Amino acid sequence: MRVGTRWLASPALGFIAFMVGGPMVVIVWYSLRTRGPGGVGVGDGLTVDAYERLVVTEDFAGNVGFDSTYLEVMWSSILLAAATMLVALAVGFPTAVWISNRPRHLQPLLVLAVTIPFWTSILVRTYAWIVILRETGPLASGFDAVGIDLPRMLNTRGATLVGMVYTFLPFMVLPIYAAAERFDHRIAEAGLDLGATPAVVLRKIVWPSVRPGVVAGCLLVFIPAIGAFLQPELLGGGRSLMIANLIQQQFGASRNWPFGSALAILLLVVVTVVLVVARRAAREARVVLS
Amino acid sequence: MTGQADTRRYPGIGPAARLAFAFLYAPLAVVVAYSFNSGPIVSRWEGFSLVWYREVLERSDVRDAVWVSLRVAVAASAAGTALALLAALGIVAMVRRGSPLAVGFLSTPLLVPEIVTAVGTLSFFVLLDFERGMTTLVLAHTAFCIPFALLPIRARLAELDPAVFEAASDLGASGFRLFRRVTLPLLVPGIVSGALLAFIISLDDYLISAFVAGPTSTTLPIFLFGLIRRGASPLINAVSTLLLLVTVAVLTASYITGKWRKPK
Amino acid sequence: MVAEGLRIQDVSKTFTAPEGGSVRALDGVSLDVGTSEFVVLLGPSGCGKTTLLRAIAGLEDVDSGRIDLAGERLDTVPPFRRAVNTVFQSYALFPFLTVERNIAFGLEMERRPKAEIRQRVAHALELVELSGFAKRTPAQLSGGQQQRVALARALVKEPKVLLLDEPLGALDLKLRRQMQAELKRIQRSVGIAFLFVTHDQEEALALGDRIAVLNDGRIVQVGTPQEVYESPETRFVADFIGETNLLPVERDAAGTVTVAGQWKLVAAEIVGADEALVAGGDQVVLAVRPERVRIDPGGELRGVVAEAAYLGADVHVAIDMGEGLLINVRTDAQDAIPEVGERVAVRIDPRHTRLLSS
Amino acid sequence: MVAEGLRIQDVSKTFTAPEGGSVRALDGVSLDVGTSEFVVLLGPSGCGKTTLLRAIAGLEDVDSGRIDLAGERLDTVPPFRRAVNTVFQSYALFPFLTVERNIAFGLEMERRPKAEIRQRVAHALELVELSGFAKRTPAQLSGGQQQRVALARALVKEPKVLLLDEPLGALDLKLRRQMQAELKRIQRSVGIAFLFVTHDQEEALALGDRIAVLNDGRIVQVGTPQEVYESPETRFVADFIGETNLLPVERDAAGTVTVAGQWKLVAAEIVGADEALVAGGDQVVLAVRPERVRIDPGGELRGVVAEAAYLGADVHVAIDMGEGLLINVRTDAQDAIPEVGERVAVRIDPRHTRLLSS
Amino acid sequence: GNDDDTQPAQPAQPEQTAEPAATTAPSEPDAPEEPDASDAADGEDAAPQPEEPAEADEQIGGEVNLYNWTDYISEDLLARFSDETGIKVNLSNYDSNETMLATLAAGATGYDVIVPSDYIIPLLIDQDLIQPIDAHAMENAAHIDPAFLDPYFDVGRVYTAPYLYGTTGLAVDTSQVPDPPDSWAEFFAVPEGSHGSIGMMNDQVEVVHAVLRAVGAEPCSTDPGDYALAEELLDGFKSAVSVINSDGIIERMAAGENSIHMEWNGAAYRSSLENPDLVYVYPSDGLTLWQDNFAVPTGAPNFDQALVFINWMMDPANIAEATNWNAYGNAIVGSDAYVDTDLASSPMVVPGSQELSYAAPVESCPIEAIDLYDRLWTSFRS
Ligand SMILES: Nc1ncnc2c1ncn2[C@@H]1O[C@H](COP(=O)(O)OP(=O)(O)OP(=O)(O)O)[C@@H](O)[C@H]1O
Ligand SMILES: Nc1ncnc2c1ncn2[C@@H]1O[C@H](COP(=O)(O)OP(=O)(O)OP(=O)(O)O)[C@@H](O)[C@H]1O
Ligand SMILES: [Mg+2]
Ligand SMILES: [Mg+2]
Repeated sequence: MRVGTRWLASPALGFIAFMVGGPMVVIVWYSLRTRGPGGVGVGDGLTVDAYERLVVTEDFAGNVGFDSTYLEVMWSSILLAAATMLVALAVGFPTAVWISNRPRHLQPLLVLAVTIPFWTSILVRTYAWIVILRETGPLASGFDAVGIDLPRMLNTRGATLVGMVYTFLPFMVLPIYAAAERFDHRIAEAGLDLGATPAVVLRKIVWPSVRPGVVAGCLLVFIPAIGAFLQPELLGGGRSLMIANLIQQQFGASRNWPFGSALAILLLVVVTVVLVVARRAAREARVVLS
Repeated sequence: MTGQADTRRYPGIGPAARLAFAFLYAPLAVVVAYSFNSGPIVSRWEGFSLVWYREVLERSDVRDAVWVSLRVAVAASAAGTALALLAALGIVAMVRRGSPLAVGFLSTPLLVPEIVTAVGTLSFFVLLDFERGMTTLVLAHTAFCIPFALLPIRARLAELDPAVFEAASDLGASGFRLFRRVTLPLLVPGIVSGALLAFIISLDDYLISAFVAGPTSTTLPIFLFGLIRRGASPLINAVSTLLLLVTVAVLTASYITGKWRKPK
Repeated sequence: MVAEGLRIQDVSKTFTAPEGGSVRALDGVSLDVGTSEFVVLLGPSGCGKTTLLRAIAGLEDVDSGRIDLAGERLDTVPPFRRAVNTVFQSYALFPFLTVERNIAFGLEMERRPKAEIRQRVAHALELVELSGFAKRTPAQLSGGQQQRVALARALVKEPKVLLLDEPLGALDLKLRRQMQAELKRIQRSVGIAFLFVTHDQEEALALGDRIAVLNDGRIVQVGTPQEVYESPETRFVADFIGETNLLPVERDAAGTVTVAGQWKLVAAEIVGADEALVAGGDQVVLAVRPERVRIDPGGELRGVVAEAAYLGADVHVAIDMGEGLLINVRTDAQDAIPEVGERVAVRIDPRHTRLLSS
Repeated sequence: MVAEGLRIQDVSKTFTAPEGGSVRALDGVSLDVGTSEFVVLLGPSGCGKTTLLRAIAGLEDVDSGRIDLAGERLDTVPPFRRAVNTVFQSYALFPFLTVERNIAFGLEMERRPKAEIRQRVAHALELVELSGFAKRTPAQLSGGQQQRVALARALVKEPKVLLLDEPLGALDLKLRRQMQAELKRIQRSVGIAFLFVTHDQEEALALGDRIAVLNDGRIVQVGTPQEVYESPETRFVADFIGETNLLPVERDAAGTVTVAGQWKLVAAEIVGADEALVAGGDQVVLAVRPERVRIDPGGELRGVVAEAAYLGADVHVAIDMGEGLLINVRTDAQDAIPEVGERVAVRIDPRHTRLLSS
Repeated sequence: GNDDDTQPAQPAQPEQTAEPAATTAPSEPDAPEEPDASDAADGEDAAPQPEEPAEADEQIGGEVNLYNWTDYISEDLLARFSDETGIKVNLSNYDSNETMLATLAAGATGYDVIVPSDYIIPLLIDQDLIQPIDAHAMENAAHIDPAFLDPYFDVGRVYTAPYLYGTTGLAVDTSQVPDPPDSWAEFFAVPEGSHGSIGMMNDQVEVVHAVLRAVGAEPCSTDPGDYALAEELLDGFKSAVSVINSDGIIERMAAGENSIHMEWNGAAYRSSLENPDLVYVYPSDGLTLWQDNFAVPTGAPNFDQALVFINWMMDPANIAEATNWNAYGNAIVGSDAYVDTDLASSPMVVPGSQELSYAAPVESCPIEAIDLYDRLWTSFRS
């Protein structure tokens, strides 16, 4: 029985088509234009210069050739996102499973507890990490007090990762929890009963059962993480440029809107590829499970 | 039987989860603690004081930014949730192949990197000659509120017994009355959590806001970003702590009201 | 009488299955339900019982045929205006409303005056013996109580026909028995027609004034409980309702039937043996209920006890007649229980056998 | 024999309920199960059946008491090292593994050689007659097939005791009957002990070599099906297993018992009437099975037919003896079915009655 | 803790006609216009209320939309403006010239006053993004230091009026680097004691300017050879850097986390209040002198109010309050009288003439240079 007609979806579909489709068309359009006078905005001509700049350069010595500078930025963004995803998974998986094993009435509270940090601005949260990680911060002083000298933490890749994981962890925990909550713990008991040790149960029974949640969580972390820029800036010491910064830079100091648009499209393409690949993985997981 | 396993049996799960919670809350503790710092530099503790709270309450730019953010978040999460609610109902009525497409399409704001959206949206608004301000902020926020609101509403809809709607129809309810008397109350938990989620996301957005905000619409994240630029003072912590307090109060209230509404 | 009741004529409904292909859920179903009759729709899972109820309630459109209620066409009326109500298998109570408000819902939709609603709800609560539970929410009730709220919610609308889709399916045996008696009592006291769906044949026999047996979207037999149990018209009905021994037989031209190569009996002795069956070329089987087979040293059929299970009131014995043919016998537990492996003879009274095409 | 089998001694277990308060799920339970015995644990919902099985499997720790298997202490061993296996009510198959891999799981955990696993899995599949289904996933199987996979998965480990927690609970009646016979066959052929939980008394009677009746965490009676059905020791057992009329009686000093003020019989005639019950000050009731009550014009007890339901093989009649006392009678459907309202007399053979304290 | 955020609490100390100001370097001490006598007539406060326009004009009311760098003007100052003129100020913020340029170029409207830096102004003018306001003709334009009257980016002050100015140099913690570098060349050679603790701004233009100077090239060079040298220099330098971030410099320097940091002079001054070991270096091979200005975007909805605001801000007492708040110098002669003494006497805020000679405004680079900048910067950061 229908509680409505499918036309009810049209306002939302229309709105998204307008608010996502419109800007995307503009971005594509910009990427194919010449630069505006003085580099501000876009000009009237049509060109693929912007795409060419992605891979070809005239180096400082005047040689024209393949150049991977910009692609490397893309690549390091992907690597950072992947690392974030893996660490978030390592932390998020046990957390989600643990929550799903708490008494029923506590679970919603714990899920809420995972999301509460979200209610402070991402800036403030990231800034709090600066405070924690800096050499004069509580962590270092704490260890110092007991005679342990910690290496520098702030302005390292490690700090970037901490900030990234912190920001995206709830996106990992929530979908895995959703899957784990539906997980029938009796099959874990069946595993024990059949001679699997708890560690084996976790690996061979719980893990495959929550895999759709894991796939969803990984996507939800990976995709926004590719576009992250705040954490590498603030925590990583800004020494590794990320694709989002690079794009922003093109619309800002470098005054190359077409190139910025082209970079944006490169980013979109990467995301789309990831989604297509992951969709296949997600579908597999679904087939096995249903 | 409760069907619950004893997690003490899973090696490492408990400690790992506890660590994760410590990880999640350590920065919050720092934020709150340093909001009481009397000194002007966030990271240098100079003694306890409430000066920053006084300043939050006195400074009109802070108030304005909070006010703008709250208005945008309320409007965008309300609009986003309403659209998502209709969409969720519409998606249920779709033929099987249609629904994943629609869901996928409505999720695109999650999938397009923020910076791309930000730049694109600004250019798009300019092209359409929309004056930037509250309206453009709300429009842009509504777009990414929809997928977040859609998630819990659809989840709620999926776990409902469709026979309840049939029962209502069988008992003589139809059209808008069916929606108001049955559909809406049944979906309340999903709508509330969808709206809350959308609200948080809207409240926290920096990048898109920075691009589409107009002259009189500096949101809190934009304001905070500026403050941090200039050298963070515990003012930021005080603002955040106050917001956090409000949040926890709202969440607690909605949890309590949600509890008695919750079937089974 | 029929013009007053529910008349279903030649109703068909085909679904397109999600995987493609189509399912004929109802295939020319015709059925009359009198104004205060208790009719049970009985059939195996997937035979179309729910589909038929939903078609009557208007929750499903039919492809062809028509449905009339009290002489007026029903199938063109939208569900929320039909004078029939449904008790859903899952109860489908509104979880956010109290028991009272659940029951009042239908009357509020009719925009009845407040006072009338209050009074009718109170009456309905009394009928289902839940007066003390008016302020609870469904989650605070047991399964049986929820079931009764669902019943009251439908009854309070005073429908001409009440449709019940396996309303007792989720209850355990004891409670189920108790609710069966309760339902029967309520149906008698309100005097409206009940169309009751079940796949439990014992429930059907205990409740129905008449039973309509449905298979594969078709009604295969309609009759009183005795009629369908004692005189099944098809092999399907015989097998589906109660336990039955279906024994392959051979016929000769004279109309004599031989069972398991051991026992000959003339067709005239057999109750269900009409000309066509005896003469026809179809395969036929002889149906006999286990409780009508007696272990008796003078019996015509001989075999070996394959299994003997004590069931309290009676004993179930399976006797191997050779060539894979088992005859099930149900005897009183007071009789001696034969040992497994023992050679025994059984006697079947031809009056309790039926010849059915297989 | 006992040193070889499973011995449960004085096991207790208390849960703290989530709402606070505590539930004594097991209260000094002792039970022996022989090496190839089929013991059924029967009891109402919540009586502790599952808890006992889980305690044996090691999925729940006990508070006190001990459990031994083949003479060795079992309750201190972690679950994954106990030589017992469980067939769960929900089957608890691994949805992401094929049938074959499900069955192989336990052997893989033992790190058996591949060839051995292959061979034993094939054998187990044969045993449960699912050889053709090795490559399917559980979702592609019917309920009965899933149930058999669960059985095979546990059996392939060759446990000393197989624990089965209402394995047939989710199946429909026909399939259930069929699976009961199947289970019995398999148990005989593998020759290991089965401890089988059910709350269905008919199933218990049909399957068990012995039945242990559990109530409120305590074992109230253990015995063969005949013993518990024919000679229930408590009112609870009489009422729980099968249908029973529990008639209030008066006693006089001479030991004469009067039923419903109408029928006197001397205590010596009654099977379960020991000294204590006849003499004692407790309230006592006379228990008699409905199938042992006969409608007979010459009967000692007179009443009015309150209800008569045709159930196919037999007819259920409720006779109102006045003062709210109903006697249920089950008679053969071949006998004439009395009309509701008819005055009838019933006769009860004292040999089929028992006196029980109430 | 005397820092910017606490200063608004203590408004410009009114040392009326006290000392004849410290060295107001860029200005020739020619027209030391003392605050008008008329302000006494106001008599609202003990403090001088020195704005003639507000007084002369009747309150014109309305509002003005100010689009400014974040936290670059004090609330109290704006509040006072509103009190005196009846014009409500709506403030919104940006974090870089480029962001501001991008939003204006994208067509954003609604702003009445913006605060662009020097090099971005020609672009704004070229694109018709700002309109002439004839600042030179304003009542308070008389106070403008002549050195700021004909800047390269707006000769004759047609489009803009001056706000604050400063330099981008090096803050050095002498407790860690006892021998501070004198030039960019020495800085990029990694001075003793600074390895691994050098802080850079996250500012493509400033950093590339600096490294070009270090290799002896001019900012905005379009000669790829210069960039090859620069890249080589940066390759060696990279490992010495601990952070590239324009935010939080004050904190880091105050806490001693960075031994050397590229920093604006005003920020360096504020850091030095926390860390007395701090010195500010004016590199001898050249440093950027930047000037921020008021301008009015084309199509500003409240043109008149914008002019009132700009004129009001050129009043010596008013602009002095901005200097006190931000610790950057201003171009208004006579404001020294209202500026905190500590500030006025600090070489970090007010450079000596020797230092000032190294500093020069830098024009907006041509597109070709910008592309080279982008590539060098990207390679430095990845
Ligand atoms: N919405 C539908 N789409 C496709 N097929 C359907 C739909 N509803 C029912 N069917 C099919 O129609 C047939 C009849 O279904 P119906 O639900 O009426 O059976 P039923 O007799 O009520 O069975 P059960 O006892 O299991 O409830 C089944 O084969 C079913 O799969
Ligand atoms: N983990 C638990 N926490 C608290 N109480 C429990 C727990 N497990 C069981 N109980 C309680 O212990 C008692 C016995 O439960 P158990 O599951 O053994 O009953 P059962 O006989 O198997 O019932 P059923 O036939 O319904 O399965 C019940 O009252 C139950 O509520
Ligand atoms: Mg059905
Ligand atoms: Mg149980």
